[in-house]
Amino acid sequence: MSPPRAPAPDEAPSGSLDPGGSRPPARATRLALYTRMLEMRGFEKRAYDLFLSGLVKGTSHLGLGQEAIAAAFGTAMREDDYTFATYRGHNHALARGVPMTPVMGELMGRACGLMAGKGGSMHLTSVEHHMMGSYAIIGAHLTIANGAAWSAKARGSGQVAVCFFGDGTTNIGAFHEALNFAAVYELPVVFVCENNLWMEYTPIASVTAVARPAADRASAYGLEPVVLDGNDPDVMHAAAVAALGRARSGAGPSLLEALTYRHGGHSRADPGKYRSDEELSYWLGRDPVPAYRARLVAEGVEEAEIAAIEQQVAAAVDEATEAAKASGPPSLDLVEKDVFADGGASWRR
Amino acid sequence: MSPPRAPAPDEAPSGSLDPGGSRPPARATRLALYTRMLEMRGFEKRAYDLFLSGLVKGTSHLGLGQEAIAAAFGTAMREDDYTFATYRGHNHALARGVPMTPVMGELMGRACGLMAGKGGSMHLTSVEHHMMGSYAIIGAHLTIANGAAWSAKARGSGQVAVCFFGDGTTNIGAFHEALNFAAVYELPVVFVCENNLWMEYTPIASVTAVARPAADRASAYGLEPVVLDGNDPDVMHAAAVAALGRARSGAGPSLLEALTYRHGGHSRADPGKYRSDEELSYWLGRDPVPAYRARLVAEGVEEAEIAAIEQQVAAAVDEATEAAKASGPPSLDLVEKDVFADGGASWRR
Amino acid sequence: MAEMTYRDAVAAGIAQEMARDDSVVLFGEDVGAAGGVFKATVGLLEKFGPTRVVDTPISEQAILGAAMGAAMTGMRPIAEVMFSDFFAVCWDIVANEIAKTRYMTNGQVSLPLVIRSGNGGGSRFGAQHSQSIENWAMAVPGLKVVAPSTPRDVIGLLAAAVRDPDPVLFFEHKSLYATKGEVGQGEICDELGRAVVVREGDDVTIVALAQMVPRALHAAEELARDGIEAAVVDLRSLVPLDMTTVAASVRATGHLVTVEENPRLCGWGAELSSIVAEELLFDLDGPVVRVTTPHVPLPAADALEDAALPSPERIADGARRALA
Amino acid sequence: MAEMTYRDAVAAGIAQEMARDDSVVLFGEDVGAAGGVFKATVGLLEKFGPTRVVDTPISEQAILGAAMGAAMTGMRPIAEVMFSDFFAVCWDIVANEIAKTRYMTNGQVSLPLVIRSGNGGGSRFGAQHSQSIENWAMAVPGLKVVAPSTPRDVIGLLAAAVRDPDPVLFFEHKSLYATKGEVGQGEICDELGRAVVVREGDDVTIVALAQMVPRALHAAEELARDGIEAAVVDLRSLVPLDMTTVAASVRATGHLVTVEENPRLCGWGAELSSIVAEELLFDLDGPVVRVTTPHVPLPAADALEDAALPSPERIADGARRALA
Ligand SMILES: Cc1ncc(C[n+]2csc(CCOP(=O)(O)OP(=O)(O)O)c2C)c(N)n1
Ligand SMILES: Cc1ncc(C[n+]2csc(CCOP(=O)(O)OP(=O)(O)O)c2C)c(N)n1
Ligand SMILES: [Mg+2]
Ligand SMILES: [Mg+2]
Repeated sequence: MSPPRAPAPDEAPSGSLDPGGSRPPARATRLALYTRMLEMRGFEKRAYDLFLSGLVKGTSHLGLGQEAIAAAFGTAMREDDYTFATYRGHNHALARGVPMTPVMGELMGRACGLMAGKGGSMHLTSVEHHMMGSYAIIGAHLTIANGAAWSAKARGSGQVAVCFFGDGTTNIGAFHEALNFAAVYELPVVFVCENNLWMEYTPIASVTAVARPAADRASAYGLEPVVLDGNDPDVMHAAAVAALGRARSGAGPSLLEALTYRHGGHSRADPGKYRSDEELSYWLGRDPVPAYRARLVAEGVEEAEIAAIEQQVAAAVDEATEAAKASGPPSLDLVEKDVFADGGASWRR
Repeated sequence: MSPPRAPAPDEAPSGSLDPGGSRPPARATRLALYTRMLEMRGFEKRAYDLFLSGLVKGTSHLGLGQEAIAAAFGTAMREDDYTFATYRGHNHALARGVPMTPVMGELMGRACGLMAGKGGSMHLTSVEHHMMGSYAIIGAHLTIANGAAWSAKARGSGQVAVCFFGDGTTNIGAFHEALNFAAVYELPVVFVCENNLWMEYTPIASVTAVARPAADRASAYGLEPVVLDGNDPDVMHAAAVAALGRARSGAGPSLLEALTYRHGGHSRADPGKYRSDEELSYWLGRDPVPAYRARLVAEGVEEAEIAAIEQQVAAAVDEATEAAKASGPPSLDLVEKDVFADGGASWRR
Repeated sequence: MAEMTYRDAVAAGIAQEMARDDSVVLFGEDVGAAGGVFKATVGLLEKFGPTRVVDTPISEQAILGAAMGAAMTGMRPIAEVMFSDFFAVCWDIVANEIAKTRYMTNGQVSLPLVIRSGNGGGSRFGAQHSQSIENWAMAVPGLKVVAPSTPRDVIGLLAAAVRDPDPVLFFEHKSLYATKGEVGQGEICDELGRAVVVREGDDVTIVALAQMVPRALHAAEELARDGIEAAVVDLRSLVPLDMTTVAASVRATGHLVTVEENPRLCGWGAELSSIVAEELLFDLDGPVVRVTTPHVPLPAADALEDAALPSPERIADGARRALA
Repeated sequence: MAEMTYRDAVAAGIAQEMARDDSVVLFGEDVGAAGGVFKATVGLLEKFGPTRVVDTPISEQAILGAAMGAAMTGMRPIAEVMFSDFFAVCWDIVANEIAKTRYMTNGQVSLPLVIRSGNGGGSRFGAQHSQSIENWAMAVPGLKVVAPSTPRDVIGLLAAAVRDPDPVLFFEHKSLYATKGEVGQGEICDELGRAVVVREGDDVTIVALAQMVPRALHAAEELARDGIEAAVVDLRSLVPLDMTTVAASVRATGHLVTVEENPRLCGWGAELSSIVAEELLFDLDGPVVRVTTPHVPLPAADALEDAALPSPERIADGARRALA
């Protein structure tokens, strides 16, 4: 019955820990990180516009502001590593190389959609890209990621499963079961908590017994507590490399808590007015995209090179938008397709 | 995929912590503790015999060897404090003063049963004694105990809810949700993990990421880790007094891990052969009932006084057995009674 | 009489009961400061304060367990499960604990509690945020199951649910939140288990629930244009089930159509149909037709979702088949 | 041919499939070293080793989530949920994830997995360890639902379930574990969705499942003494549902009785009855009678439990009512 308490912005960086050391990633990696972030940013801004203009139906949960985390993992993962994400998973799908058009098409419920409109914005899956799904009910996908890791271990494939989730997810039962399970069987899985300080409209601090919802639980599973600056692509990349390496070497799971912030509301047209101006402006000042651009420039990348990337990404977003708009509605016979492996929905003979 | 590892017996006392200080309880309390333990022991041995002779049907889960914990709480709790227990809950019911006859009758499925046979051995409930139920599916009752504590707090009644559960229960989702919830709302609830080293037939150590399944999770909820010698009634009584006082004073929940051992199998006629002779004999040597008797004698209680208690308890067990045997089967119309508050089972008009 | 949305009726109904009875408390995710994700609990925190209107962590088992423990010790909690799909994460508390406890304790324990939840499709939210799970609840002995179709019924049935000594699952239909209807002045409280004949008709009986009620009424209008007069029954609650009203109508018309939003298998329409096939077989003049969502998860895209849910056209077709 | 218990048939069926296909793994609570709490997996750990037969923590969500994740990445897991009542603690994984994933991903993801569970009453275990929840499963699109009644069928249907590309819930009846039956030599593998007419009869069709099959056969003997010849159909699977076999029998007899162990509302018998009332109404010569456990949680005491579950006598009475 304690009142909700929004964490003061300056709590965010404290306690941070950089397990990857401070050596910056190579230049190509950095450009890849920046490109990925730009793609996400451009894509999601467009998705928001399309939502406002009624072309994206239903709901959509944007990761604007949180791009560094998905970009870092997308860049650090092996091509056949598995991704498991949440309803806030556009970034994570794009980070694995899922093309923009089918993702945009899925948001718009078009025939060209990644799942032909059957899944929707909250359920992006592209097995081809080892994007094993985004999941809309809190908690389940942590246990499912374990299964992929189990299978990778049993098959000796060297694959790692990476599972992204929010701060609010740390209070649901499945979180606990999944973390213990992963630790007991030493599964090659990396759990990444994107702590954006808020659940839907309630601050995580008001409903959590500890200050760091993920890291302060790590020791309950024999794991190291790790808190990271989730808005720093270099920090996140180093952490990703370290955790993936640990998993691949057989040393078992990791639990990373990446501090970040969503610029917009929880979903759809939520203006996010429950956050203080002070908090919002603090975090807008830590926007990973312009900050990383500035870092690249400061460290010698040519403006022209950056501008070229920016143009290319903007063109890709436009192209995906037009392609998705041009696509028709899915064929109605899909309603009764693919419930079962025989391609249909028949439950009787 | 690590192999099961039974904890070495001498791991048990290590790390113990006595939050209640070392002052022994008063003489009357000690006699009460001994009496309670004897009642439980006598009752459950009889229940086992009745099971073997076919009079107890279905299943039953004995707490032989674990009596000190329930006895300590039963003695330390206020009359209106709430108890929540598991299927292994005969001891906890008796500890609250639920008479033996209805409990025995319930095990035997007789009309005189505590719930007239509708619940069975795993669901002992006596609201009159604030025994709010024993629960047979792992995890749920921790969340339910929170609700009673919530209500006590809202009503300002000063009551505390005490919730007993096993080591295996610490790996289920509801455990995590309940502990966080209790801590966030500072509920007057005491969670007591009876760590008897085994789940059904699998050692807890083989499927748990930490050595102390409850205590090593405490910090995940901002709570103090507490490990206790669950076979020492004095230690347990002091811990109970401390935790109940803490809850009653508004300081919130506690999580206690009491190390103990079940002498018999998990349930029914399970001979418990999966345990090593060495482990079993170590723990039989730490049987709380004869040990506490010896302590009482050593500290000056007369043999005669003890013998009188023993006779009295033995007589009570005999009496309950005969009374339950004499009771007939429940009336068959109970099958369609009390699904709803109108006393019936009707779902239509 | 005043016009009110279904959404506002939820808050009004809760407020009515919280004002009447101090033991009524509300808790759930985002129900307080935010006024609920569907804005159905706006103003309650301000009115009743943070000890009676409580924002919780994302811990549905803990929420419903707390509701149960509070109900068994003297309170009358209203707990929210945000989307009814999430009942799956706390089904143990609902189906194994809350539903069975009065029975298992031989009547010792009462659980006067309400679990409210946003139910049903039509919002393009996809398969995990659109389900109609009233049949899950109906299948479990010990639960009462209510699903209003109008703002007035939201208040009347919610009040009845709160005052009921048994656990009630209260399904608010997400696609009805924005709909409006007349609501009378003063306290409103209904009785659970009374169906309402919302349209009279002699030719065929159409039984519906929640969002399917307005669709059934549309279908009835379409049928009327062909000279078929359909009676439309709004069940309002599945447990208790008002078979008296349904049976009277079926006896009069000789034809029954049930309209379910849930996927086909083991829905409440099957239950109704089986009762009729057992008790009223010789009153029937034609097959009992069930109109349901096909037995599929709900797709997200608007075109697909619209094709999956029973439409007025499909309901009318069902009635024609029943009469054929 | 050899005699084998239903219990041993489970282990034999799993062993047959694990020997055939390396991607088949088994995990669950106490399934390994202890051979299962019902002793239905004895010997498998010894035969296939601890990487393929794995004892887990008490974490049903983690167990089934792991099964799902493993199935989507190339394995064929068999997971155990010890008592079917415990499906309630992991229902989200089953109903929201496993069941819906192929559909939501537009067919991208296959989930070839089996979840075995001890189901049903008769053991005096009380309301939380005795449920028959096959209707919970049947109500969720995307799941196949199997429940064998004989040792031979345990092997044949388990093999079919393991080889099936879709998720299968495999309900073993606790009260049948100790029963014996003839089992042929060599590999056994059935097809899912084939009901079997286990007794021929022209007067009335009795459809049953699992433990209710032997009880229905007893009832049929009792009826035969009165000159009533009942056909008894063992459904064997609810999804796929073999309506072809049921309908053929109903057309021949004109009378249908369904025998369900689950509590009454929304059971599979209602589904069957509603199909008949919609498609075969004019083949019926009498009411469709459903014999079920009343809509109550199961009581623990032997006398009460026996009174609650459908007995041969109640089944025979049901048949008489259908014929009256
Ligand atoms: C079991 C369950 N409960 C509630 C919800 C509704 N819900 C969707 S997102 C959300 C907040 C999640 O917060 P967090 O985990 O921090 O992720 P974020 O949205 O901030 O990325 C909630 C409560 C849900 N999807 N599943
Ligand atoms: C959700 C759930 N899973 C599995 C079981 C079966 N089961 C009953 S008791 C038990 C072992 C519990 O171990 P622990 O918590 O240590 O308690 P103990 O029996 O040792 O007192 C198991 C697995 C159950 N009752 N509920
Ligand atoms: Mg968040
Ligand atoms: Mg134990």
